[in-house]
Amino acid sequence: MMRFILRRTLQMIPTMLAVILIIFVIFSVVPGSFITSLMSEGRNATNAQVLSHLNEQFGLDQPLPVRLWNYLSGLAHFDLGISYRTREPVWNVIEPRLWPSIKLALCAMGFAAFVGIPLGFLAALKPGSVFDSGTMVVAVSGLSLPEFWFGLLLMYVFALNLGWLPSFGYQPGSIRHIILPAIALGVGPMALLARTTRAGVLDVMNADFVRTARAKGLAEPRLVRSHVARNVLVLILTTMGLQIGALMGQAIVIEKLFSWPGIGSLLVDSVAVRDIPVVQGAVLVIVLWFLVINMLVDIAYALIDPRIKVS
Amino acid sequence: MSLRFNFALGLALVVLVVLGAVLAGLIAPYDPIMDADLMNSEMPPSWEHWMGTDGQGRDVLSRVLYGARVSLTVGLISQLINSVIGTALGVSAGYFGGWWDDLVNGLTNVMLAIPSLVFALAIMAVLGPGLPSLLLALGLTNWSWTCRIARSSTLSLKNQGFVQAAKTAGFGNFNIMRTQILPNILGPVLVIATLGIGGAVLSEAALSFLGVGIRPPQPSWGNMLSDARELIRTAPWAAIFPGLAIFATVLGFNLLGDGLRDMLDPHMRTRTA
Amino acid sequence: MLTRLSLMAMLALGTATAALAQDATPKDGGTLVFAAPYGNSITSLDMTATPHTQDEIVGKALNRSLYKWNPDSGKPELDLAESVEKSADGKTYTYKLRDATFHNGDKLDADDVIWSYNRIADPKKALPAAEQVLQIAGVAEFQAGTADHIAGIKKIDDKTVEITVTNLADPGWNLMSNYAPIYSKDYPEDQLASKPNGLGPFKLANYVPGSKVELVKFDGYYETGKPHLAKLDIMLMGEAAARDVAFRNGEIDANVLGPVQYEAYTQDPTLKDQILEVAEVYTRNIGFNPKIEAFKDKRVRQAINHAINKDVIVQKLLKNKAYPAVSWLPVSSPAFDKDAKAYAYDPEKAKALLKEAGYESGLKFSVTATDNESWGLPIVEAIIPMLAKVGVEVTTDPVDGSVLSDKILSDNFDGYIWSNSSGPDPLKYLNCFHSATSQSACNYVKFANPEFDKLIEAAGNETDPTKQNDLLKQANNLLLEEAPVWFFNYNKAVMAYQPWVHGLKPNAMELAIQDYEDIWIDENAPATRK
Amino acid sequence: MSQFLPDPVLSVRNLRLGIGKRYEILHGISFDILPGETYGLVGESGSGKSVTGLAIMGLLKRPLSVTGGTIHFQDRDLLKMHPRERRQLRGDRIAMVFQEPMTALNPLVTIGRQIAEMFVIHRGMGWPEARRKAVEALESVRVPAPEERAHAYPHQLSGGMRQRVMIAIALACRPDLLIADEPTTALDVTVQAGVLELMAELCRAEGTAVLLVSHDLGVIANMCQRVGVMDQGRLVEEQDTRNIFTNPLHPYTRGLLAARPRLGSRTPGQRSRLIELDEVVNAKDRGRDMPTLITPRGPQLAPETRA
Repeated sequence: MMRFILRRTLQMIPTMLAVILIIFVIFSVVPGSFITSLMSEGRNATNAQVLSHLNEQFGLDQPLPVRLWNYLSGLAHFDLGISYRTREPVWNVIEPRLWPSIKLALCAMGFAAFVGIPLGFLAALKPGSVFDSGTMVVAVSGLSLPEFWFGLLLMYVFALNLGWLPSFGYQPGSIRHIILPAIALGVGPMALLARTTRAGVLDVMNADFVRTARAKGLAEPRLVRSHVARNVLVLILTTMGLQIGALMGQAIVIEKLFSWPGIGSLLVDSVAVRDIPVVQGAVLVIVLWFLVINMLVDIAYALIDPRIKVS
Repeated sequence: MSLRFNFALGLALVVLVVLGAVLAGLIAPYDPIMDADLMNSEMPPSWEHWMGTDGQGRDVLSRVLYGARVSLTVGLISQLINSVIGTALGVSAGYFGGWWDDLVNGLTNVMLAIPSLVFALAIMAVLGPGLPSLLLALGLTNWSWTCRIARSSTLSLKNQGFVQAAKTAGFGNFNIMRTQILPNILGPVLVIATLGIGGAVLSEAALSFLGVGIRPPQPSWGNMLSDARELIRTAPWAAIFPGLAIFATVLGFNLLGDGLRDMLDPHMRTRTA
Repeated sequence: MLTRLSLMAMLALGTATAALAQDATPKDGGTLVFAAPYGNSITSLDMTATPHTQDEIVGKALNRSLYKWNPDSGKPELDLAESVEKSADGKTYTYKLRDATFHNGDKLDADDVIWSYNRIADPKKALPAAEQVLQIAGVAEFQAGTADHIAGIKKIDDKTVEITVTNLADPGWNLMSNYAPIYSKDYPEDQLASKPNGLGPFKLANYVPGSKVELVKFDGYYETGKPHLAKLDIMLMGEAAARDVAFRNGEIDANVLGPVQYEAYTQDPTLKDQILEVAEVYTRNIGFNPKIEAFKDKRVRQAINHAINKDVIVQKLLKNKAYPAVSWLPVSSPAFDKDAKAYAYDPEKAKALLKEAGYESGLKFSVTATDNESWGLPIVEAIIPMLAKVGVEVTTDPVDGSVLSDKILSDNFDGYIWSNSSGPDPLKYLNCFHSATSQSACNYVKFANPEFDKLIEAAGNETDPTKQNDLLKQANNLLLEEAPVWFFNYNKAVMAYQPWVHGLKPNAMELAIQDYEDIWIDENAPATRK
Repeated sequence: MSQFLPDPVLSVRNLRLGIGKRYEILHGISFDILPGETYGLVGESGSGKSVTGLAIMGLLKRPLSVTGGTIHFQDRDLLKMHPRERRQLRGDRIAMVFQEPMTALNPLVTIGRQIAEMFVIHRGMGWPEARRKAVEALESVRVPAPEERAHAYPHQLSGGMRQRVMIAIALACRPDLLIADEPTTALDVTVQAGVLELMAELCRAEGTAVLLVSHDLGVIANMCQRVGVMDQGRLVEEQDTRNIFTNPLHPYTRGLLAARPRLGSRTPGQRSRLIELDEVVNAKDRGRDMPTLITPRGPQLAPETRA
């Protein structure tokens, strides 16, 4: 197991390097710079001397390959560089955003699993029925809503009209604050999970070993519990893993709408002011999260499915 | 027989949207850009304006119809690009194997790891808003699933009799890929592309919300919705109708894709759901 | 993103509404939840490292500067100094510092002032705030590297500091800036961005980057009896629609309004009495680049001004949260000519002018614009059909804020729509159109008119205020005639507040920046604020 | 002759299966299985032999269902039983071995537990005890090192071993009837004989009747006392095993026999019964063209055997 984790961790390195390179290249040709963003408000002219000093200080006057090399050699020492914007180490900028982001991703996934999986199960019990068809339309509808639209709708209904929940903001330790953004973010994965669960249950219910279990005389609840559920779990684990892994990056719109201090909104803000080191750092964190979650999913696979060996 | 209704519903929605887009020039009562009457902005639905007017005094119905063109273009073209890239890379990787396969595999993993919205946002930042950049941003960032499926299908097809036979018969590699392998993977690719169209339409809306979508004043559902988000209380129709259009279109393509998948290969369900 | 709002309030246009009653006695205690509307984050808690209004909203609570802006009088006044003496030549100022305490307990002395200004000007630190101290003698040398400190600041004794400036202008205009606060010289510099140590009425309790800044009353604040509030929460909320919900839901106490909400709130009987309005010193305009052949012709520029119905745009798109512009200087400017007539909406005349200039059969240009609702894409969208009617085809070039300034400063545009400072000092802002002013400074349209140059130069040398004002009026009217830009509007800043909030002021410089120490909440506030 | 014969364990009468009322798959078949007897059901794939087995088990999948006839097990009509009662019979009194040993076992559960489950649900044992019994059961199907193998997962076993596990599961509760649906078809030829012998031996020892469904006449010849030949949803011929090789009556049976190499005459049947289906003799062609010729015979058998 340790060897597996080590090997997978090493495998992440080329992926991360490729991500770094891609982001680096994209943002080396992007129009506008951190320097011009200082004047974007059309309000405070910034002294030309200051601008040239800034350029020097951030090494922006150096040629591209040198900048890439400097970045990579810093990274080798776990140094993500200095944020142009806040002038702090990039990690100090990213770190406070990490937990809110993870919390939102997990809660959204929790909602998705809590609603999506039972929905898929129920639909699969009577395949082809009106209930099945209806459940699937509802589930697919969840995939068909523009996020910010749905988020705004939730705000209006649950915060303003009903007054049940706060409409925005982040409160460490508060469950009430996370409900609306988590639902808005989780509705897509919810639909995917419902779909996968339904398909998985149908597939498993048709499997030969379930017929065997029936032939053994197992009552339906026991059958589902000890022979169907685990096998379905294997099937939906992939979907769940991919979704949790991707949620951190998908949360951009929701985070902006609900003023949620996650990595996604940091990323958008940093792109807007061309704070490239933070953009790099944030993308790396998002990618790393994806890769780590996928590794965890693979480990979970190995724990559930004896056919898969981690080494 | 299962879910036949859902497929029919999906097909109907898609046909409706396609008709709207194709016939926009004929049936739209107003010009979506030039017929702007600021004095009559934010008017509720009436006989003159079935879906009311927006903040600029333009006819919402006409803009929704013309917006269908943009949204469908975005959806179809970007998925076409994705499918071509994904299929070409996937098939060649599966067929040739070796270092090329490793490279494509690595690239696919990278593309999967970077969330497509983040990637699209970066590309839009470079190219600036507008239809061509949007097509590229969404077309270059979503091919990894197609590539994976194409690759694994090619791997399993490669060693089957008919491909081996074609090889012994002296067919060129390209010919074999084109005539023996490609037809066999078009089904799954089509399903992924269909489901992807809905995703692209939603991405357009999300990018518009983030301020990097279609270049105004060209109507797209995304920027209509984004522009109208503050009018929700005062002129809800300006936001509801483009929202419904997005919803119906994405729902339509998703149901259509689900149905296609069930028809083509029921076992794909668990692989691509 | 909302509009930057700022202004001088010398004229009565932007006055507090009646709800800001003066009679009630302030009550102490309670929490104010304030929304910072210009984004979902702030740049830094060190105000010298940022040029953004969003940060200033926090900085105003944390720090104090040598001067402060008085929103009532519309003038800078002393803040950290009790008194000042001006030398005979009008260039040397001697400040007697007041007794003030930093959040960490340090006492303010002359060395703190000297250290702070030297730090701001230090070229190695490259702080955007350097702009604010340029007037001080010796800063230029320090910046150029020929001196190792600012020669123009001297310590007389612990409580007395002497500052020499390079011109006759009142240094208060610059040194009141919230970006140029006084810090303690003994406080570790690397802590400033995360654990600020200021002289302001509130100290930092908790900062959640990307979400909020929680501040608590600083007991050692120099003004006795202030601040009234026990706690001040500043929420970072860039999305106007979300802010609207939060305000209506009572989750935030004050909300800067966009045009749509302005209209909605003024029509809502429960909200309309809690609105604060102020006129602004910003001119929104579309600048024409003379690089485009057609824009070299005055008639084309005038034609465009005639072809657009700006009144209806202001009324319908901006919901009257702005005043249609006449010329460059805003109505609140002393050099504004009340008899000047704005370009009338007259498509026929526009057509005739275009025909005269030889552009009757088509002229095409693009407008570089951000997505700002009051001076961005929606405005360009509205003028497209109007200009199409006179045969001018306009396309949009949507950009980020950082790209907008980049494109303008590098002369890479046909036209741009922007919002630019046009006050309070008319000479300073008209000077932007002097041919000697570079494009990267503020002559974005490379305006060059000998007659205008003469007027501005004459005004600069005129010591009689009335005569100077007269020259400036003439210059402003000449700009109107020459139409180097499409004059669009002067904005109005609007803030809504909950009925239990008192002490907000119609700050014309920037409505979102309030003197928090004066704000208090009454007993009707909900339990969450007590 | 009736007093020579014990009551049948299983008695199928005029069984009809279909999708709804319109598509019929079994057109009414009848046969009996006596206690301890091994009865073979032979036919091509699609002839309806497997669904017959599933119908007896009550494991038909929608949209397939029984549309007519009766299935009596030890004098009780299975089709009229309460589902719960029928479920309790399943695995306990009637067991089944399936064709696909690769997929018929749950890949995520140890084989020990899959066997032990039988004792837990039908004998009410606790897991520890059931597990011990499972090891015994593994031993009885001659799985080497049963203690260790009980902890193995299906994928760790060979096909033959897996089928032995299936047999252990099926015979765990010493059922009265075992339905074996092509139990060795998917196995390597070299292990087929071993698995079949094991099954025969265990059933003989316990007196378990077997319904052996197969397309392989060789297997049938080796195992069964009596054979029913199925074609297109009909039982076209029923014979003593010995006779069917020497004197096939139905042309389809002859076709089946001709289609495979003749094996030796090792036919271990003790009792012999000939039911002559005269219509079949006259038949010139296979089933579909003359359904009436065959079907009426089935039900007529009932009084004969019962009497």
